[in-house]
Amino acid sequence: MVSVNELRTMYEQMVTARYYEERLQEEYLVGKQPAFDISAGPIPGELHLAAGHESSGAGVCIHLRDDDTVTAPHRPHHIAIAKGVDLKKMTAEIFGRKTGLSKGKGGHMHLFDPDVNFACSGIIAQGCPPAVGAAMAAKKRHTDSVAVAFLGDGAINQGGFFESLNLASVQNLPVVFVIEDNDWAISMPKHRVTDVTDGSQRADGFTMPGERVDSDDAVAVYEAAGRAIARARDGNGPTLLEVQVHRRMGHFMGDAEAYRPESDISHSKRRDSIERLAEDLRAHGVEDDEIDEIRERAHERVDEAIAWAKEQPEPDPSEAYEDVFTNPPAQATTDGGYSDSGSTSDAAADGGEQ
Amino acid sequence: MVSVNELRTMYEQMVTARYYEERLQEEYLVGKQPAFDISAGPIPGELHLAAGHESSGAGVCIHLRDDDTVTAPHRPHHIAIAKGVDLKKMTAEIFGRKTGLSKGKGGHMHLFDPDVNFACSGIIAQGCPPAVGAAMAAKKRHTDSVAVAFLGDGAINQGGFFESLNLASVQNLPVVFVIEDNDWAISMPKHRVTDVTDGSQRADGFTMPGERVDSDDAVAVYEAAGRAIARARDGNGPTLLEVQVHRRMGHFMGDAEAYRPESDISHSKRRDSIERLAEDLRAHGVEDDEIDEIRERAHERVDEAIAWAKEQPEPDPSEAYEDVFTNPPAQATTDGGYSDSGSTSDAAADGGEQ
Amino acid sequence: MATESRDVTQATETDRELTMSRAMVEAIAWEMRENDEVFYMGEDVAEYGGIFSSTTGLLDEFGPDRIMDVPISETAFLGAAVGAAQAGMRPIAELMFVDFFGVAMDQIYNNMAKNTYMSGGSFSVPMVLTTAVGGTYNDAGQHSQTLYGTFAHLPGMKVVVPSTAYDAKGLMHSAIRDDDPVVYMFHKRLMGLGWMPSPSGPKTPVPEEDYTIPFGEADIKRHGNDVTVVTLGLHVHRALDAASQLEDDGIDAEVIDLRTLVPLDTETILDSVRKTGKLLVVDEDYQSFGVTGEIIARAAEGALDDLSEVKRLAIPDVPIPYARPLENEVNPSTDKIAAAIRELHE
Amino acid sequence: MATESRDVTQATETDRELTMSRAMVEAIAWEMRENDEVFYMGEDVAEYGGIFSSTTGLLDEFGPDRIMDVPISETAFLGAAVGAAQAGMRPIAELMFVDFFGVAMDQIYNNMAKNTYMSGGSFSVPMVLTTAVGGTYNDAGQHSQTLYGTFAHLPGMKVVVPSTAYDAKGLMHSAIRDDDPVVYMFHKRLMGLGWMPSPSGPKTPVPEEDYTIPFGEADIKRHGNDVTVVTLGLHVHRALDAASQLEDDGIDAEVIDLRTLVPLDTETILDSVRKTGKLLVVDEDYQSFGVTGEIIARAAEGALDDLSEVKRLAIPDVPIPYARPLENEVNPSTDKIAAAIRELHE
Ligand SMILES: Cc1ncc(C[n+]2csc(CCOP(=O)(O)OP(=O)(O)O)c2C)c(N)n1
Ligand SMILES: Cc1ncc(C[n+]2csc(CCOP(=O)(O)OP(=O)(O)O)c2C)c(N)n1
Ligand SMILES: [Mg+2]
Ligand SMILES: [Mg+2]
Repeated sequence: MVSVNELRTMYEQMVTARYYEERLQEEYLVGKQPAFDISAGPIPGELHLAAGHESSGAGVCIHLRDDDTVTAPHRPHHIAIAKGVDLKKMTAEIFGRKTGLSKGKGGHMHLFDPDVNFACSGIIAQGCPPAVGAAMAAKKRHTDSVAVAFLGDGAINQGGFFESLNLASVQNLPVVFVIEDNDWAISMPKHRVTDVTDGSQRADGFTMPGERVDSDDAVAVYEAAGRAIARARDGNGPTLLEVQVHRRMGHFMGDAEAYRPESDISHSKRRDSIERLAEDLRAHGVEDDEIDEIRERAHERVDEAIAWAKEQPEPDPSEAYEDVFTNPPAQATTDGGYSDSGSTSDAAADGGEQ
Repeated sequence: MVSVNELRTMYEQMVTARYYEERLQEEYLVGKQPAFDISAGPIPGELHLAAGHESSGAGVCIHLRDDDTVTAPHRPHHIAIAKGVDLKKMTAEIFGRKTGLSKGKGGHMHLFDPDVNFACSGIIAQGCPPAVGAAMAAKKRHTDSVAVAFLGDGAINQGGFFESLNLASVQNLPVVFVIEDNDWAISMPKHRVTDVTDGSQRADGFTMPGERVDSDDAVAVYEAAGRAIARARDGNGPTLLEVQVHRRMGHFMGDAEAYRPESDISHSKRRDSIERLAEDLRAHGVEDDEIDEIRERAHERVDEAIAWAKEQPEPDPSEAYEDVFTNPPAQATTDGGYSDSGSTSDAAADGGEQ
Repeated sequence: MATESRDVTQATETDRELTMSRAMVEAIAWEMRENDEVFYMGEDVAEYGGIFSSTTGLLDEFGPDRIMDVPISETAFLGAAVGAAQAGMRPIAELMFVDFFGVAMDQIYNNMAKNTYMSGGSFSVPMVLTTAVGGTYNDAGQHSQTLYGTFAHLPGMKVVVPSTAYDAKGLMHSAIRDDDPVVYMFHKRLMGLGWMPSPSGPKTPVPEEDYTIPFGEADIKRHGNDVTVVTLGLHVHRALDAASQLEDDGIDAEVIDLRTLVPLDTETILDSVRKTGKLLVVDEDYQSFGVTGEIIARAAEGALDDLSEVKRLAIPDVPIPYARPLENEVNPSTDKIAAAIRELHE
Repeated sequence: MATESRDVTQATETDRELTMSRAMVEAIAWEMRENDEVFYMGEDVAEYGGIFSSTTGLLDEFGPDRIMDVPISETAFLGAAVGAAQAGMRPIAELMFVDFFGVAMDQIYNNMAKNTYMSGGSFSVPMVLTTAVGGTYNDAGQHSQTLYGTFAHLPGMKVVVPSTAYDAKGLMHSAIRDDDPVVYMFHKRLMGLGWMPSPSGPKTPVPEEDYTIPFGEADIKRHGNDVTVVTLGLHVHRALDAASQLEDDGIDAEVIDLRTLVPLDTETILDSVRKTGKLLVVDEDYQSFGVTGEIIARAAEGALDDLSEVKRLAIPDVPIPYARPLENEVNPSTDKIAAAIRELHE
């Protein structure tokens, strides 16, 4: 049974994630208006926001410890926040700063925090095998750590996902696969590309339980995830868990969603898990004042992180040559063709029409 | 219901395949005894024989026309024979001759016969996607051709297999996937690497029927395959069919099978589908004489093909530079570093100890 | 064997200017009208029209059977393209970003590229693999590569890299009509996307009618006598800009656009190097064991005595970093090209 | 920065000769005894002992948890190695034939090779990817490649190619102890398998104790003054044989064994080329856009004035054919190497 404290924690993580992304959205659009230029502004590149996915990250990660591993896909913020990734360093990374998690080398699809064993990959389903590997390590070391791989509904058609299910199952590894089903893979509706209606049915082709739960009810997510993670931690093997979530926004920033029926967009934006969880809190006797306070604290933390990140220095161009190896060869692999700094932005020069 | 003529055909194909491989085995060992050297003799390289798999090839392919496509894995002879691949040219290919199916470029894992739409790949499960593509072509062209992809039990853990199931299923394509389950993937017993006991269970994770049948009963294979292929031909989509076969020999020639329990080896060599099918023929009123005659005709055809192949010329070294492209660039891509012929075998020189 | 030298603006009898994306799509549409066996499949190529506008408008004309969205199963659908091509169709299959090749490389190089040879020519694989390449917009290490060298190294694929709308259209016609597998790598920054502004170079006049550009013919995009610059894709434009900058200083650089990596037009490179004696190779792929090394090696094999100096600029053997100052550092800039030409000229 | 020049037979204080396979296995066993975090996984590595004897006998000593057979799911198990390595273990994962890389390349190059950089160094990926390479036994186009250039081109992996038992052991110790991903490519023909006879070169004296060979140090396997031959793997032995043949004619070739492609020891190559002026690069990978181009380019960049002629021998941009006369034609033979050295010397 979920405790009121756990409800508070989930609520806090969910409002943190929602507000965090609202703020990122604002920052992302700086320098990209009126004409949208993906390479302009303080946050360039792709940005995938997860509004409507929050209870999946919170309801799963609340069961996890720092020594448990999580791998996330290209839409990672709500999961990272719920896993306890350092918010300031993560934000600095998204802003491409020197003090970011990856010193500005990774950006928003490549958040890595060894303190809480969190990693991302921008390649569909390719977080599954490393999660299986973390679970393998836990088993070999006889710890009770577990691993969780998050993926989208579009990812359940990718080879690496299936291979991971079998490997985890045949070796009875402590890993949970969490499908966030938002019904879309960019512009492709699920029914066009996926033969099953529920991704959890994929488990039927393996000796592994599959379960599906609705994200609107964060407590239901909490409970289903709790069962799956306990199963893994107790040495009883993997589970395929699916959370029906909602994509409240375009696939990435700048996606006009011309392909998407209006009704589907508005359906995704109806009353959602955050409001419902507030009600659950109230039902558990938590006062409105306290709920507001949680929310305000979350907002403050986000604003602080963003303010901090924006003050951070950019990496020096010379840092581009560092970190290819943990143990760099004594002798340079290459003279690098050039290694002087004195860089000039050519993105600006290329974008002559902007 | 199977007709007596169909039984005759299957029997003929099965004894052809069995005898063909017995003869190949003899030829393969020429120059490899007493010391086994994989690069010596008239048939160098790997050789994977399919004794114990025959009814799978025959029971499936009897339902196919020349315009239907078959892709086979590394253990292809019984399937190629059942599909009607030119036996002489196939044999010449295995002997590395100029008049072989691929002019000596492919060898036994790379048999290609456009006349009957047959192709192989030595990479596990990688015949599945091209079979799906052939089915896609048939559907787009509104023909009633079908495609069949054969694979081993070890291949049902490979990403490309799963992806193919979903693609075929969601697009309702006329394709049948046939798993030849011989319980082993080289030295790895199925239970160590595969979570399900029956590969046909993989279908449960998709919206596709799965069926399993025992190869000992060629008629049962015939019937199950008939249903699956009719289903595909009628536009009702893909099927996953599994045939329990037996690996009567090592994985490849030269495999001492030290890893394999004696009981399992002897089990695989017990009375098998060929003998049983002979009984079926007798039960259908076919006389022993005629059965012997079919067998002798098959043996003659094999002996002829092998004799023919051995008389064929080897390719000229200069042919190595041909066939990279159907439409070769006017200008050579490279000066080739060297392009003179005058080749000398270094395999012999390397093998100083042989 | 370069095509007749020409200014891009004189190349055609039309004033109609197209973006590279429109030019590509025009060629595809033309071929699809001519030949029922041509179809296009990929992720988000139907309603979306391709993430980088590689199929804009095609769904409306050709319908979902011929402009086909497919699951995120690159092994399955690229392998299906191989199967359909072996059955005689002429599929075009899109790998959304070249950076994703690793999930499907087996189908690409063990089946698509090799089946013609492995079948002794009894099967052909007439398909086009289209894919978006390149960085400059801070999309980091899994979405910003060109991987030119990776594809050019493995035999059996023709590899095409257009740099202008004119070339893009002619090369696309050639690619679809070719009986062999063609990897058609289009640089995102050159497509003329509303949301990723192109430099001015790639938008060129494009004839309405169909035309082909033969593979294996480099194009001298700028004639010069002092230094040979060999490059491709986006960096054709950066090299041309650098060359213009240097004009005032009396440095006259020749800029060769390879256009196809396989086949490679060695002759045009050698002719130029024999004239200038100085070679700069500029590439947006990783430096070592790739395009720059090959071009320099061919020059050394074919014109060593004429060669007085060689240099190269490429991604210096690091994954592509995200932050703007880092990516700008590793992706050869116009200024760095100009500086390198200047150094060679001294 | 070559290691001190030495005859292979003088390198060690022992007379014990081992095959390359035994030497590799000895290093693995030693590291596994020292460090519980080291484990080995792959197909047929347990009871079978590795198709090419890469793990012979290890199951008996270490049991199935540490010498682990895995499903034919290269994406899953190579990616699992990445995950286990990021968790601090030191997995060794075997890709049975390098030719299969295409089914798992995404895990290899987008995760294994890049995660250190993409995490700004906060994660390390201390794993070894072992894989069998090479032809000469007529196994055709999907089982006979080396793909040296393909791996060396993509940044983030160290790439090791031993040619002798002595080197194989020292390089394996270094690989397992290294905090970065190492691709360890062993040539089947050099392993000393009963069923695929090796030439005599790779079997060398090997010390009982552990020792490391640093990455990035080429080994001059034969000193000479007339022509520099740069090569690796099997072709070290072919080049040495060719050099011996030429001795009688008074041609004195220097044979450099690269031993590691990443990092690459440019200095040793340049020193040699400055001395001889003549460079032959011999490689069992595809010729264009690969190893031979890179070596020639580095020589041209660093020693152009000393270079009087360059040549290369490699697989001439065709898939590896099956039939003996065809494979022999494309895989550089001792005779062709000798002829090329002779031509350079003229
Ligand atoms: C192997 C691979 N193919 C394609 C892509 C491009 N891509 C990025 S996100 C995406 C859609 C993913 O959909 P889904 O898994 O449902 O996640 P969602 O975006 O809906 O959260 C695609 C196709 C990729 N990153 N990797
Ligand atoms: C992707 C890939 N991985 C590994 C191999 C090596 N290999 C060849 S056959 C084989 C075993 C296949 O077992 P199975 O699919 O059951 O077929 P069988 O040999 O039993 O007929 C393996 C691992 C390969 N060819 N391709
Ligand atoms: Mg989705
Ligand atoms: Mg099997």
